[in-house]
Amino acid sequence: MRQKRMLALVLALAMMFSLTACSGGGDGETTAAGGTEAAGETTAAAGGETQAAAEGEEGSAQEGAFNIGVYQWMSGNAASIGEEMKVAFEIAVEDMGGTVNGEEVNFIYYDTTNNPETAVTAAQYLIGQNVDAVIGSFQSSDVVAALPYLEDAGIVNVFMGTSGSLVTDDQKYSVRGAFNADYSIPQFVATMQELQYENVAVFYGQDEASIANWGAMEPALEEAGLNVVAVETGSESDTDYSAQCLKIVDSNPDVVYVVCSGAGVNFVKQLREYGYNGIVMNKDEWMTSHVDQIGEANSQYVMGCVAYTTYKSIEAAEEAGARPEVITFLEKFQEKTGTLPTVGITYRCYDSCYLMLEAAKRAGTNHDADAIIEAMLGINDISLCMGPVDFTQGDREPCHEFMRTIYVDEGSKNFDSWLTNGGYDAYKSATGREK
Amino acid sequence: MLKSLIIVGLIMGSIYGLIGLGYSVIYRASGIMNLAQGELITLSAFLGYTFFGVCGLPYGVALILTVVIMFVLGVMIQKGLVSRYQKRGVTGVYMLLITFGLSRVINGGEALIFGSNAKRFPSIFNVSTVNIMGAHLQPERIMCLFLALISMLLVHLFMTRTKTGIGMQACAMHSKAAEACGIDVVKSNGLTWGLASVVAAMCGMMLGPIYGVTLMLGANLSQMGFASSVAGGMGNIYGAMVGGIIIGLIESLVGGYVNSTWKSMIAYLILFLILAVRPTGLFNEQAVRDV
Amino acid sequence: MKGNMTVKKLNRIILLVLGVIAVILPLLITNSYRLYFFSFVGIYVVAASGLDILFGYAGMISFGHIAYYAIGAYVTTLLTSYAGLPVMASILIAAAVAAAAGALVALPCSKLKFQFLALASIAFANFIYQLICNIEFLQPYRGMKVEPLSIFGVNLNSDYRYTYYFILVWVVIALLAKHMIVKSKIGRAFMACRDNTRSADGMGINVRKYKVMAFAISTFYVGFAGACAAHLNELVVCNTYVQANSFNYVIMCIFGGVNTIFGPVIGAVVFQFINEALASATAWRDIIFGGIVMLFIAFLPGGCMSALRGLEEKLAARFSLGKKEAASKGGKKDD
Amino acid sequence: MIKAENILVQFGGISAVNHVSIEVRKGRITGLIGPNGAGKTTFFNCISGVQNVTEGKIYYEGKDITNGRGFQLCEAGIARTYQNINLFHSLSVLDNALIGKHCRTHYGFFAALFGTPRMRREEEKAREDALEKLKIVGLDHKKDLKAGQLPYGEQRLLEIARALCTEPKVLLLDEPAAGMNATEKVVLNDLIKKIASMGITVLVIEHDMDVIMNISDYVYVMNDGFLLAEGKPEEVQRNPEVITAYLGGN
Repeated sequence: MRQKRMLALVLALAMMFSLTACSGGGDGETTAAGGTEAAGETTAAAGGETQAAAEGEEGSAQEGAFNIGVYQWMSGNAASIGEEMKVAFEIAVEDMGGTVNGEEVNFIYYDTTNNPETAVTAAQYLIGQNVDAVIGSFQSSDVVAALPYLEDAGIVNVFMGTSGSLVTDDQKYSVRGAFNADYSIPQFVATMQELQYENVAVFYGQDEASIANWGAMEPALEEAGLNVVAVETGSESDTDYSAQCLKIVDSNPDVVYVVCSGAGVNFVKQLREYGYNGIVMNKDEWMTSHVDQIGEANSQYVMGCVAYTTYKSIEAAEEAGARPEVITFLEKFQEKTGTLPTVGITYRCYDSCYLMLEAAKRAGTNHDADAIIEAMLGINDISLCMGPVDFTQGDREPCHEFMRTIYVDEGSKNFDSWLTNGGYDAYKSATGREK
Repeated sequence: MLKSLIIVGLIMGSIYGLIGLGYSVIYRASGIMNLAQGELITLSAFLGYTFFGVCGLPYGVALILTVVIMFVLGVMIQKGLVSRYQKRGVTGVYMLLITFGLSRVINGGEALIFGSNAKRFPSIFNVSTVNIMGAHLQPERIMCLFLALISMLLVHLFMTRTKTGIGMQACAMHSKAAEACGIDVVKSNGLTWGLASVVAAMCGMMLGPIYGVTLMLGANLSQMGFASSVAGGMGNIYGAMVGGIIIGLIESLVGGYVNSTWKSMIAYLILFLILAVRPTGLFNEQAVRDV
Repeated sequence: MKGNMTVKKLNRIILLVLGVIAVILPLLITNSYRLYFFSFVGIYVVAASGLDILFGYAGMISFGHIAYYAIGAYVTTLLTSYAGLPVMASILIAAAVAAAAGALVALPCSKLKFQFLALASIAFANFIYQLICNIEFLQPYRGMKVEPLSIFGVNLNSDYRYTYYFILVWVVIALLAKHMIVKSKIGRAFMACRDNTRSADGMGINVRKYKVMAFAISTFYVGFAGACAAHLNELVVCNTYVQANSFNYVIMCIFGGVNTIFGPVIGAVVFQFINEALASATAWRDIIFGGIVMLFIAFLPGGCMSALRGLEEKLAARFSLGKKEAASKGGKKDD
Repeated sequence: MIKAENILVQFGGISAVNHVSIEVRKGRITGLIGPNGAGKTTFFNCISGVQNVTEGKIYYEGKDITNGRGFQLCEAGIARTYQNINLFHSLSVLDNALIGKHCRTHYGFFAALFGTPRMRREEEKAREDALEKLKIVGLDHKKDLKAGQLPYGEQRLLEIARALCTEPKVLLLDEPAAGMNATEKVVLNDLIKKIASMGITVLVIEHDMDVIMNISDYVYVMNDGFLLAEGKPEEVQRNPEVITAYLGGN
């Protein structure tokens, strides 16, 4: 009988060891971080070259450092966004002289893998790391999911979503580090009236930001007396939008307003193929990655109304009249990576990170959320990629200045200058449309 | 509007039919439902993109290269994986899971090699849109229709007229009996997977220019490919095309007249109802267990 | 005879080990994220055990169990937010609704060959996902707020230690119930239907009734898991319920070992750790999970459990404890 | 016990069983012989609810059970074995027998769930009875072995034991002696006699003459779907038609 008991003991120990080992150390505070560290490690590894000033582990908070947690989709289709984000953070930290209030800046990343439920886990993870501040996702559904947890935990956070519904007055520690997409609506409607359009067709994507934007756009169109001839919608997993395109082409609109993050690009391609060659007004910025995806011909006459857009080269940016801050950022980005940002979200990352560091510097402390948020809301005297930043206008929004762009032969041009020197007539003759 | 919806429905139907053809060929010739077929289509689209887009080879050469590579890959999968598993006695549900595992591995490999953002498969014809009977269409889509019909005809002739084709069907029905009649079962199973991969290559090379090459290209459309092969009667070559066209038409008409977001919901509902009510499909292929 | 004895003893050892770890875990870990993580592991254990009843015992494959996870989540959200039911009651009702949905699906589809049953389950899961996305009222993309997990008005989400113990209790109940069902004539009827439907029918088993019952029990477990997850996260968003996620349960069962009580438990624990560690490396995650499925089916069809059982027998043989009969290889391979 | 009146079974024009009427008398062993492909197994499947009948009626204890479902007939008391072995291979010998007890153990789902005393009693009773039936066929010492691991002869015996577990009134044996050597056949004969002595009516199908002839009380002979002859074993052996059609008219 003795061997049996001994055998049982051996087996039990083997089981205990295997479970605790593979559970990444389920016991004690320090090793617990080990398990999560693996998560941090791989995200950092996926992010290309070395990170911000603080070397050492990427995945866990450090004493004596300004720990900034970051939750964002940075894998799969957004892998390139993740890489460009980290370079933008690096540039922002260098612009602040490498340290804030004498402390190194340490980033802790958590990938939300395009799933709001994981964003909740990300918030839990970052709170568990007791980070000093958080920079949030460019996806509005992630922000909606994670914000309440960060607010309850009293962690100052800057989010990058552009959906109008994200900023509410009961928020205490959260602020937006990008432009509010709904602010572009009046400018779009004004352009439609300027060009005497009557019939508008709309395509909005099946995601939180697009639905919210269309919700704000619809009343604005009614007020302006523009009649909406077709409203279509589609989701990322559809791949084929023939039915939607046919209905829109059939309604013979003067202009098509597209508000849709991922799927919009493929939709515009198919819309062009189904015979609509008029102007397409796109809520998001028309980035170079989109042009790569659907080709020069299909990208013609796509109009945007944004704070910034991406350019093929620095010369093209200068020619299109981009802001000086954008040009300097592009130069630094090219110096670091040899390429230019392919997505506008990179600018948002730079702006949000710079704002966070600036607010901490003004508050004189990296670890007091109330002081930082108060300093943040007082900023009205600096200018970033998004233009002059002014939180003091009472709407908790940093960015109020938009510029209209239009993509014409090889680049995004400034819409106003394009209009003044006869671009619109050239468009009409090229496409044979009267509007 | 109705005219273009019907044309679009026919074209989408032919795409689903061709994808369904891939499933039917493997099912008819080896009794295995290959969940990795969708990924084979994405892989061919990526290959086509590298040959035609990156290396700038003419479309015809790129097509032939992709078809040959996919054929070799199909045979390798069968020899290296499927037959080795069958030797270990893996059958039924577990073989289905093997193909699922294979599809995950291929998808992961594609993400590593080709990166994750969408690629542009340059258009084959220089004109970007063509006017047919009042409907503006992308020429690649029309090419799709003809290529799908031709492939279906070729596969049907191969399966019913040629010696090896009939041999394949025999292997599916009863591999031991087929072996007894002198059919080299191992070679013919390899050919089956090769043929199905060639069909996948054709799909990949056609879908690339229309939708651009993304990681999810195969997965999204192959669900509908499943639907069409079952609607027509799993394993029946003609069935896949007829089923595909029916589903394509329903999808485009629903999208046109009811509500575009309900399009795929209703398509999946139809697939479920077909399986629930009449699993043998239109051409009455045996799909029900004997109980 | 010896063979049966080792299995019983092995299970008792594992029960002891897992029980001890599970109970003392919250005392060792104070990091609230890690407790939240282990609460989720418990939820996946319940879901995986549910699928194991259907796949391991009744021999029916389903790639659409995320649909019942979604039904559980949305039904409990509606019940608690709009009908004001207490959380515990609405979780059980939501699970019952998921079970009813499972039975409804099983009525026509349980007679199908496994390929077509798999296809029907995929189609049903996609249909449910699209349905959720098309109902504005459910705010599918924005996500709907859900009442926190609570019993008798005590909000458990305030400290994840409470949620951990709450879910641990339900995991124990679920595993116990599965054990009782499997050891009774119902479990034997499931296995009879799995191995040979014709002779099961000949032996007086109403094959269709038991297949539908297996589906209903399995979807009850998964619906229950979905409901608990909704209350734990206090948020239900549609892209969690994409059809592709139902493969996770299959991977857990294959990894841990089907046709066992503790297979899915081990499968769920290890799956969650791999999932977390590779959350951001999606390419590698696909390859590893695909690889697990392929390798385990080839070399270790019984999953970790059969490995443990094999280990136990090898040790026993080396200590010559009188285990004479041939080591019985577990799982599917020998029939 | 079982009366089948002019049963006709057609598979797309070909009639496997052509207007055959057979009666299985209570408490007696009835044999059904005929060359391969004579339609014996098809007829057998009609009685056991596996095969639907194109025409004709089947009565069991006076009740009409034509085209009844398999599991209902089993509950009514008709148990069967199969020509090619249909055991539950991945289950143990004891479990196979216990599955036979399925329709005789009476407790509901919730009884099983909560392990009520009634359920434990029923399970205990079923286990004892199963062991007893295994003892009859001499397999009780291998109760924990997997059914797939038993040698061929013992698998046949297990199938018979499993059928006995359903406490049948009629036991239908489909070529029980197939693939058995001489000594095993002797064991089989004694077993069948013992079963009949337990008051269970037996219908045996066999194409092996000596097994049928010395155990059955009454014999029917079938040849390509038709009933050729019936009567006592001795009469049938001397019947010229049977000899020419079956025994090769030596």
